Amino acid sequence: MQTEQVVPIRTPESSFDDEVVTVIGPDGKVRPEADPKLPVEQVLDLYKAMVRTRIIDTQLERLQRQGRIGFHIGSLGEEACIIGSAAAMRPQDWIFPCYREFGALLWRGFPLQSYVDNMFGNAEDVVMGRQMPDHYSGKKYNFGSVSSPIGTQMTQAVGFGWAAKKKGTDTVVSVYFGEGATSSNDFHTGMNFAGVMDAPVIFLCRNNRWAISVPSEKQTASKTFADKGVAYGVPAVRVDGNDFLATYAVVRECVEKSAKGEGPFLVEMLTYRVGGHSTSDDPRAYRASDEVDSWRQTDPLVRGRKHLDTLDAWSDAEDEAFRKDTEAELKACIAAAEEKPKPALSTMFEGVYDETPWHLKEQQEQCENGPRAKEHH
Amino acid sequence: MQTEQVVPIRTPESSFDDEVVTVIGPDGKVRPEADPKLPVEQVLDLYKAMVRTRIIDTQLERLQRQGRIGFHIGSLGEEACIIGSAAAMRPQDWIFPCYREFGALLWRGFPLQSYVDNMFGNAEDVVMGRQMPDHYSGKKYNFGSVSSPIGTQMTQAVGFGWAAKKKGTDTVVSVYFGEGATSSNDFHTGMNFAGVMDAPVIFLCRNNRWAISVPSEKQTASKTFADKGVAYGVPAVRVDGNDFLATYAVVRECVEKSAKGEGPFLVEMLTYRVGGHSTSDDPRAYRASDEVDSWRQTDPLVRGRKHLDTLDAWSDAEDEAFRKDTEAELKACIAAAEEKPKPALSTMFEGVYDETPWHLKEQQEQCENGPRAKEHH
Amino acid sequence: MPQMNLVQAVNSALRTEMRNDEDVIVLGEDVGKVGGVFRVTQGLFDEFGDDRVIDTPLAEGGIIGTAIGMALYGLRPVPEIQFSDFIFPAFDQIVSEAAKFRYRSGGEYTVPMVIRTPVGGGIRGGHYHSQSPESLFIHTAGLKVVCPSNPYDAKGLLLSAIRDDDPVLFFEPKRVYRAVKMDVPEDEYTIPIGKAKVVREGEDVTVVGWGAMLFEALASADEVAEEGVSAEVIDLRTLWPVDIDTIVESVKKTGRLVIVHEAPKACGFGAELLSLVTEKAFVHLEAPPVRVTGWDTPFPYTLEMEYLPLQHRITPALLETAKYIP
Amino acid sequence: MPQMNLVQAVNSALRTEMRNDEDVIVLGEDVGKVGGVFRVTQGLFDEFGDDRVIDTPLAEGGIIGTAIGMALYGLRPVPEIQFSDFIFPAFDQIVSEAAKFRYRSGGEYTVPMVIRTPVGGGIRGGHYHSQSPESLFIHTAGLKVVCPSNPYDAKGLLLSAIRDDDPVLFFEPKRVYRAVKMDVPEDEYTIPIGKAKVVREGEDVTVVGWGAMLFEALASADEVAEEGVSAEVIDLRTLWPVDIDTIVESVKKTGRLVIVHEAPKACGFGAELLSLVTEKAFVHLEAPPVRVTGWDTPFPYTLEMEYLPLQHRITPALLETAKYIP
Ligand SMILES: Cc1ncc(C[n+]2csc(CCOP(=O)(O)OP(=O)(O)O)c2C)c(N)n1
Ligand SMILES: Cc1ncc(C[n+]2csc(CCOP(=O)(O)OP(=O)(O)O)c2C)c(N)n1
Ligand SMILES: [Mg+2]
Ligand SMILES: [Mg+2]
Repeated sequence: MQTEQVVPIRTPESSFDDEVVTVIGPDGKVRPEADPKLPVEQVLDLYKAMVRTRIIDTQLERLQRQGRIGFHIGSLGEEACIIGSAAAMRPQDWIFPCYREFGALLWRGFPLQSYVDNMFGNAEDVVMGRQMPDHYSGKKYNFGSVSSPIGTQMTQAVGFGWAAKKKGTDTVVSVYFGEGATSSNDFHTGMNFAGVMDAPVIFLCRNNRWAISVPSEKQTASKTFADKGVAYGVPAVRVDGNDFLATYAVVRECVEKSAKGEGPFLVEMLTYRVGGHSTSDDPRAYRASDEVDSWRQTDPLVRGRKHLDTLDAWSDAEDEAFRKDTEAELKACIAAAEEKPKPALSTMFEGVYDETPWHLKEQQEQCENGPRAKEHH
Repeated sequence: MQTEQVVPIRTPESSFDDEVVTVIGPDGKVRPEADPKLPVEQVLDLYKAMVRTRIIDTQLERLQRQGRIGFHIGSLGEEACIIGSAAAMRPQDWIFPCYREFGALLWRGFPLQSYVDNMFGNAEDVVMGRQMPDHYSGKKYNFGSVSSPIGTQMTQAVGFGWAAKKKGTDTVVSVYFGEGATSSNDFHTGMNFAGVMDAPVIFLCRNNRWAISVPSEKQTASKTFADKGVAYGVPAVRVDGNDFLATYAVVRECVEKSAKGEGPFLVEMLTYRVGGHSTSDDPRAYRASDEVDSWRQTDPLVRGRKHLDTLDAWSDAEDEAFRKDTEAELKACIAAAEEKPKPALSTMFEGVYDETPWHLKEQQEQCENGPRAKEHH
Repeated sequence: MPQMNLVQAVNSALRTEMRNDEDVIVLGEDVGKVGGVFRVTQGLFDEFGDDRVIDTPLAEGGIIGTAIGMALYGLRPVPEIQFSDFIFPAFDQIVSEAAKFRYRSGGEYTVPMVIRTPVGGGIRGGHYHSQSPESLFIHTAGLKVVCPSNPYDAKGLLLSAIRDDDPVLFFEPKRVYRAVKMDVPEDEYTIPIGKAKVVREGEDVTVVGWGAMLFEALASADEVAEEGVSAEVIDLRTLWPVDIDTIVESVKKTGRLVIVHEAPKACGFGAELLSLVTEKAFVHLEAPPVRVTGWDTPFPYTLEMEYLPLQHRITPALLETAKYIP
Repeated sequence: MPQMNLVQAVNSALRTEMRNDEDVIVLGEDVGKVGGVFRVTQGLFDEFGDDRVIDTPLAEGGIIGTAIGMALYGLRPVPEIQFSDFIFPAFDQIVSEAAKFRYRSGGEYTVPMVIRTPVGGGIRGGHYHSQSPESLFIHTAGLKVVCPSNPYDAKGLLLSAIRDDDPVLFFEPKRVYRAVKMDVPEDEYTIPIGKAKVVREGEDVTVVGWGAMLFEALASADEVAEEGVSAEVIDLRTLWPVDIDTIVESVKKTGRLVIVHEAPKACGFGAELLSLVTEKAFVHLEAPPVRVTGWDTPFPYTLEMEYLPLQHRITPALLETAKYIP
């Protein structure tokens, strides 16, 4: 038996590994080819949204350390890809979140007070304190519902987008997930169904290099995450996720194409999770501080600020004032949220079904007529 | 807002769509470049195994129509890719089956009588009549266990192959599945884990164009099934699955590479399901007969026979005699299997766990001391 | 009135509601051109087209996940899982997502979706074409679970299920699919979710069953009648939320209870029924309630008739329970 | 003897058995360098290397599927599912494959595998970091289910589980992880699977619990003792196959039964326990057995202490049951 003959087994080649869309250069100047050429006020709005996100993250982390809220999962270092992609969606479009995109939620107009109420799980929390902090729902803002199980939002976004298209709208749906989530069942079925059903869905992969303690190299042997589009016939693109204009431009182009029926798309947004996975995590146990330091150099806010300088659109004093105002606004929201009562006992039993069935009524009665629990200990 | 700029969104290109390894030409002659150059006796063995598989399929389908067995799932038209790939595995290698590869099981030396006993689910069935026909298990033959849920064998094969490698062996594992199964969760996780774990596993995709009534074009929007390797960094190749020498050559090369630590591989074997999905299915309800007819032209047995003619290795008389002998052998096995009793009642309760726990002993007692059921009605 | 079997009745319900409401979408493996492996969706593809009757790729998680997305948008998807044994790849989407969406979103999002799937044994299906996983879904808050035993109920319950604003698991007893024919109106009618039916009145012992086992329970009731035992037979129809009043009322009368189901005994729905009745009617119980169920083994092939809780096992349970002297 | 908490005891069991048997492999999300999100596998990566302590991609089905493959080969994998709420993407591999492998292959293949996973609430985890899905696995023939309440039992049971030739679900009560310290031998010892423990003897009422709720049951037993009620407390330790003899024996003595678990009531394991006791000790029951459980809702966040069946709910149940007059 001999097998010296040549059989064309292909070690797959990447179509993507050296092409990453960038707009803002290190000097803050734009590469005109890919520049979305947004009006200055809009650039400023995007920048301010990133700053606001950063401020909120910083404060909530502090609150958690003080034991005033139970949990927070933030977006330190990932603000550009979140705000840039959210801003690229048109008002009629929908956003299906992962758990790290409160910046997108607020961009959509969700009131800061409501968001903070969610962090406290109080009586005015839109989800009635039923879920952990950062597990909000924003239907009025064309924004989905956060759940913890990784990936599930992807197939849902596909069904939603397909439905919108069948109803004759030009609605596009974007769906966020981390690079770790590409290993999930729902990435596979979501991408595959999207490809087969021609769904107007933009898969937004935040490749922040880490899935809790697992680095992206251990997540998959594919050359890039964008390459995964090939398996589903879904066009893909890689973008500098720390560049809000590049992210905006790329996602906007996908939106316009999807709206014309040319979707779905997969966008790999290259960024970095500068903080811990969440307030429950201490990343010093598994990654080198110089890696983090080198990523701090690429801070999307610093880059954004440099760009504003090239536009002469924003002064240090304005920046200072904006930060102060935002902090004050947030402080007021926190103070208000902290004052609000817990959700009523009845909210635990209602809303499991449209109409509460007998067994839950019975249990509610038992609970309400029984003794109260001690507080958390 | 303008977005006329060019963003390099890639519509994925296929690395595979016009390259399919073939060895035996329409005239039966081999293309020497890819020819595995097997000794004539071995070529003959492969051919005979294909013929035997065909004969068994034909007979079992008849038995099922007569109501003598409950079910059969055959490989009509797919014999070349099943036998060619099975033969390419070395004795120390393992095969994890889907449900259509009894030909591979028999190639491995599993006794025909045992296989037929499995078809009857009788007392001598290796799985004790606990599963449907064609759900056998062949551990002594380095052969896995058939279950119905699509795809599950793939991740299992990866764990098994990884374990074998860690134990210092050069064992390679091949795992069969249909092109429909590429949509399953386990294809995704199996391929991804194989890529990350460098497992010596050969993923054998029988692309027979149909998943029950769903044609392969509706299964995925990827250009080919081989292209899916890209998503996992797994090298891939497409082969003419109706050409037993081509399949042998390709899989053999993968085996040799995998044994050296260069696996995993994905092999797309292009073939066609000439029969119904199983004896429960009538494909005339969903596909055109001329499609089937045109595939009959590519019958792997006819092609194999033509190749033997070029070798002058096999006469019509020999062919006839071999078919007669096989039919007689099978007939005897069927007669014997039909005579055998059902599995004992106790086999229903034993073997759920290593040691039967109290509740099953109690249930066994209840059952054995209670009245017997009527037969199937 | 036309005679229909259960396959035809379900088909008729789907067709009726698809004509009424263009938001009703059928999707699943092989549901399109070929009309499903049991032919339940036959003809729908031709009438409603491939936009409303969708052959999906082979991925149950994808079927349910996209159906949830459709429901979130406002459609009323009716996904089919080819066999309920193959529902497990979709388990996460069902229990983590569909079941919890309304609650977790503070009522913003709802998932009006009916998961249709054949259930149960007796068709030579072995391990993976015979199981009855209802108790897993009953344990999951937020889901409703329905299992009709006959064509008439099937149509009326399916119409209710599709119009229901919560996710419903709709289990179709495949052994009954073509075994029973009865009058079923062409027109629409509904049977309320959550209401059981006393299908035979009796005095001495209550039998609770559903799906294919209902017929076995009825046959046993006939059989024990010859021995002077009068059995009251209840067809649950809706498993969850269960119609506890009908059961408790009956047990208060008979003092005795036998529960029949195909699923394995341990943590099967029988345990819940037995417990509820014990909690609510303890003083009325004159005999220990009994469960006649599938054994706690995987579902076997050759011996499936010995596995199932058929008449030959129900009858002695009825007799013993009815004659039990406390 | 060193004092260990439950995290340390499980870690000690893993370390012990990995030193004994090089076929023991730990795999899961974040189990490697960082030692798991609860730090249960801390230090194993450094001692045994990345061949035996494997950080996997984020796919529970892949973790369990590859672990099954390893077990088929002859290894003894101990996969970790980060939270038992995230076990559902692996549900198909567990219930369709691991549970049925021995049976369906006529005993040719076995799956000696221990799925370790934190379970339960009380740590502000809300819907998806608090659930107790044990009954789903008890319903699945072929699986064993273990849930220790304390560090000593955890180590002994985990060593038994790893040496067991069947797949075991090993639920670790995360509320107990660091809450309790006790003497735990450095050396190896085993506690047999299938044996419950009477942790407090009593005469008037039997309380069955496990995991974190065991401590609540004990606290209630103390509380009711002040009112003159003597409660016998049983720590199940192994949920399935359950040690029914110990429970029945106790109920024969007390005539009264209270079952406590965190999971929702409907089709929870409490229903099975209640049913088994009713079947086996009906004539000894002097009061209706009672279940004190999580409510039939998704697990809430802010109100979780009102959701859980804590001391404040167990105590009244014990008093009522003990004082019930038939
Ligand atoms: C099904 C499931 N498994 C595990 C987890 C626990 N978990 C939460 S986030 C996370 C890592 C996610 O990484 P990635 O997808 O890259 O997103 P990132 O956190 O980096 O934004 C894990 C393992 C989960 N939430 N769901
Ligand atoms: C999880 C699961 N879903 C559905 C089925 C029903 N089913 C059995 S075979 C099959 C089609 C498989 O097609 P393919 O993978 O192409 O293999 P082929 O039958 O063509 O060899 C389906 C849908 C199943 N067995 N398992
Ligand atoms: Mg990440
Ligand atoms: Mg196929």
